[in-house]
Amino acid sequence: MQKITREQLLDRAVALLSDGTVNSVLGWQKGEFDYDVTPHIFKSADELKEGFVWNDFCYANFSKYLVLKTDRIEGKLLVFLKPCDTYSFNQLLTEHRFDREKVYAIGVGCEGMVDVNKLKAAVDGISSIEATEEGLKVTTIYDDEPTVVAIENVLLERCVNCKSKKHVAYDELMGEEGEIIDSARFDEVAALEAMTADERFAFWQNELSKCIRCNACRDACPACTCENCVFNNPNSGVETKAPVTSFEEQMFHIIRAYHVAGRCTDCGECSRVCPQNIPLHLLNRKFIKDINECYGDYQAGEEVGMRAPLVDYTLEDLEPGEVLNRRGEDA
Amino acid sequence: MNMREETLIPKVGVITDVRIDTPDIKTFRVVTPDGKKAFDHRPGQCAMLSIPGVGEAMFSITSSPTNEEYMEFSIKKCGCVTEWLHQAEVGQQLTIRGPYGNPFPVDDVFAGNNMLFIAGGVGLAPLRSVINYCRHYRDRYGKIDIVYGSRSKDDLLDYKEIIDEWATDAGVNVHLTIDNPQDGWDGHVGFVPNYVKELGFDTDKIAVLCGPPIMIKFTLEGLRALGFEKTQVYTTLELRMKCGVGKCGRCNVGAKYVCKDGPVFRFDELDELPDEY
Amino acid sequence: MQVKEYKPLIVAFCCNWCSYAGADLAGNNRLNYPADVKIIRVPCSCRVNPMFILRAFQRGADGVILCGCHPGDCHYTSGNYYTRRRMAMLFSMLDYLGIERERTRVEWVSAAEGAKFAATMNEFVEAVSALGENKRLEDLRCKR
Amino acid sequence: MRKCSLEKINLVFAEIAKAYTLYLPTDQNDSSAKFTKWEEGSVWSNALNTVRSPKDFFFPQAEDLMEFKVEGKNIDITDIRQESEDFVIFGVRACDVKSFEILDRVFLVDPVDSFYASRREHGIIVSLACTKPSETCFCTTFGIDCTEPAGDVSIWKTETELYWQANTEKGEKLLSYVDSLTEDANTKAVDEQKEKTSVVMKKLPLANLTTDGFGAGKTMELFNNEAWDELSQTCLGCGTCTFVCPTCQCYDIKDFDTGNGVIRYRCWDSCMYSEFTKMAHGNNRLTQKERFRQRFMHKLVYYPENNDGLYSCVGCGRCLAKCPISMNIAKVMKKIGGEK
Repeated sequence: MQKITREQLLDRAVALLSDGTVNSVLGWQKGEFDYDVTPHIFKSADELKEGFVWNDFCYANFSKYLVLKTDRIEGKLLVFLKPCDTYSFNQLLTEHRFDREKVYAIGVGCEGMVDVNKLKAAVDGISSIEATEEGLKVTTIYDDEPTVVAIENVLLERCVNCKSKKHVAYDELMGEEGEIIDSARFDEVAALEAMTADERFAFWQNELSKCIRCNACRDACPACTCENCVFNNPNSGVETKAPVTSFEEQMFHIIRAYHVAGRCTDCGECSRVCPQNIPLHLLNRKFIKDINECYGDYQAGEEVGMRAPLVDYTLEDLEPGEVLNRRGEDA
Repeated sequence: MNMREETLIPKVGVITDVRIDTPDIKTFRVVTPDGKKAFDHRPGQCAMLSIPGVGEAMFSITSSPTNEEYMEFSIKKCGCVTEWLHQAEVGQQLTIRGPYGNPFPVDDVFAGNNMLFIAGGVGLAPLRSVINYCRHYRDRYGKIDIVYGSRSKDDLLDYKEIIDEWATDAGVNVHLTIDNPQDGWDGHVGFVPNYVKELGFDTDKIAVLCGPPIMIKFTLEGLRALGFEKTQVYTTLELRMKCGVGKCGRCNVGAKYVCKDGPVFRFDELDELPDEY
Repeated sequence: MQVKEYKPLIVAFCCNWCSYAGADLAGNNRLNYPADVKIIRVPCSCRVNPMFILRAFQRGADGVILCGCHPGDCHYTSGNYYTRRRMAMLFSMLDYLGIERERTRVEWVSAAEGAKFAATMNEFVEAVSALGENKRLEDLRCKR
Repeated sequence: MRKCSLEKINLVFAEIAKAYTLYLPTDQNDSSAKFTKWEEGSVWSNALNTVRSPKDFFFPQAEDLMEFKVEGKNIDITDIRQESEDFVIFGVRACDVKSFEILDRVFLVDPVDSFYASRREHGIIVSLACTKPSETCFCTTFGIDCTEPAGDVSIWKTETELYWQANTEKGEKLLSYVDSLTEDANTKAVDEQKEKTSVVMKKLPLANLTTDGFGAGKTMELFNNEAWDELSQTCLGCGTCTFVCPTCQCYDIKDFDTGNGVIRYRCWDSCMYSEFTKMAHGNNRLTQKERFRQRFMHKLVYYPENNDGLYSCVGCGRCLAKCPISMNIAKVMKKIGGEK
């Protein structure tokens, strides 16, 4: 359950709209059900009052929309940012991908967002969801007794392993500021690293073979902002639309993760949006973990203007062979 | 070997002649390896040409169906496939499939009428097929007017054929124009839409338009100003196509597929389609 | 196990200023290294984009080696420093996906090190031969 | 109607698998279901439906069409088509069965797509009636009765029994293989189940969703609707909705140069992609709004106009569940169709 209430955010948004500070509001819009929240640009107070929501399902990272939308919008855009979104926000600013002057950012405290897939696996046929102190009270279309689901059991993976409750960018903060968390987010990567090469190969073959190349991971990623992606560009020689062979599956996912290596803030959108539930964050986190271990701790988006590790170097960097074998011959 | 027919599987064709028309347009003559025409077609229909490994693209067939020996394609260099074709030499094989789309209604609606053909740039390519068809069956049609414009004299497609054959035919009037004055050009200078208005045609005819979208737009306005009804004006559209048979979904505009229901449309039919072409 | 003698196909990306000259020197000095090493000359080792490495494997390479100037000697001052980080990360990722780490390597070979070039190639070919054919990063369509 | 005890189900599968390649939904490690080939030990999933639709069986995501050998200026074309072998898809829901009819009207009209036709002729569909629809289901909107699925054989699953009914000759033949494992049955249990399910169907959140305001002849009116701007404004332009959709059928044809020949293959494409209509001289759908609009206009207006009013959506709810931003056809229909 979120500590900040919808009404608090709504009042603030309406106030900023009416005093002319902002022209429009990028917020979350109510859906057909209690969980299918859609990012939406609200233009008026009435529209906000009718459709704006803030609940445990406001998982979408808005930072990417700033790239797509701020060019076309007149005046300032109010955007709500959860702690993890602020890292993407800074990273995009570092890369000069949007005009800071056109954005009014409100940092919103976040208690973790719910993974709808996990919730649906726990309860079939959801008709309504109510956030209570005990957890989510879920009623069903089959008229069963309402089920109370503890939020910690259905949180998104990225929230289970939340790296920071601190906002690194905002014009205004609503709620209390949190702390950077010493999370266990690299444990899964370490577990994979500890496997044999054969086991790792089998694991990734199984996961990557599920890919349907819908490009959701790429299109939702706040770090993937190329105007023309190499996978869409017929002149690149690698334009592909379907994972025709296992090689193409591997190539797409290696290059996707590699292209954001050092820029990925670990916001977890790729894994959230994957319709096939491929744990794509494990690819991105591998790069982050390697970078931390080999070139010193680095959190993309922590500050504006940082130099990304892969466009930097020191004279004493490890040799590729040393990086590979730093845990022994075949860990 | 499978016994079912499959339209996506093409035939092999051979380029037997390459004519350089303008700095960026070449006309290719294509037959099957045994020297025959790959298939019969009607004026205005298209064919899919491809170079394996490069890609496949839809081109209008420039030659008239009355030519029983070969097919011709006038192709402007503007993308992957066309660039490759422009480097091709005589004897190069390619693949060909078709014919696709609906032809111009040359035997019913056009028959017995005066005809006005208006083309800009490479837009003459699809019209050449109809013009030569009408010239072949000269007695079936009334007076024929051809307005053709291009950027410069060098960019006029089929210039030799126009001057030597079309212009010398009885009852065929050719009006050429280029965008800007040029040494050695004593003809009309100006854009096609304005030239059409200047020429001021009677409305007792059917007009067929093809060219860049902006030219089509203003020429249509010009024709309307001269009193033409939309039902009297035909054009041929072009969109990205992959299958050519209305299945791949790419050229879908409104309930129509340009490859299957077009490419020839009458302007009043276009009014019923969303403006997405 | 192997009935037919297995000869691996190795792609070596060599920087124009050092390693390619090193390969030349190896040739001039009649130093032996297997003909299965196909050299692709690049202006600088940092010209090599991760896609090049993957594409080499797709097209049938069993091992890919990248040779550049020694750190500090780059013709363009710092290109090979970037290469070092990029390839370290890429190869680590390939390893993470279960692709044998012996199939990829970066070596610094100067124009004067003909002997090192030949020795490196011999050693690399041997290491890749021991692994056998590349099965984990292959594109079946490209196999005859 | 025939029936068999659910305890015998694995024997039934084994018997069918002797005669055909059998595919059925099985649970995956991420609690989703997927159609997999049956082998000894496979467990039939209880999930309502698979994430990927069964259109893959007839119209796979990627398939090779032909091969070329290019030598000098010469080209040699190889027809690599092979006739499909008989196969059974077991446990297809009523909505997905309907989707095959929608695909048929694209691929089986002249000129027939021989790749699709071959698979369609050799595929046997065993459909399964729904008992526990999800909140994202809206098949009734398109006139589909999930308790009365079509297909070559229809089956109903109760607590203890499986009821079978052959609808076609192909279905009769399939049933004959499991004759010894099944026995004659009356329709009482099935009728009761239908009744119970129908009650749930009426209570679904989208039960009132209607196609009013859509269909043939609405092109210009709906195309120019102002709401498209708002609906599409946060669309990311990914292809998730099109790729999980059982009725989306747009494809691309591409060449792959293997180094010793060229393979021409086709693969799914999505009208949501920016390069879908991109040509050398430009693009006729420049913004996401136009691409977004195309997808829904095609399903709700253009397709019905060409196909006797049949909509190109079956209400399976996959796009509702999978869209990264939760924008979907139900929201579009409510907004554009005017029903609040």
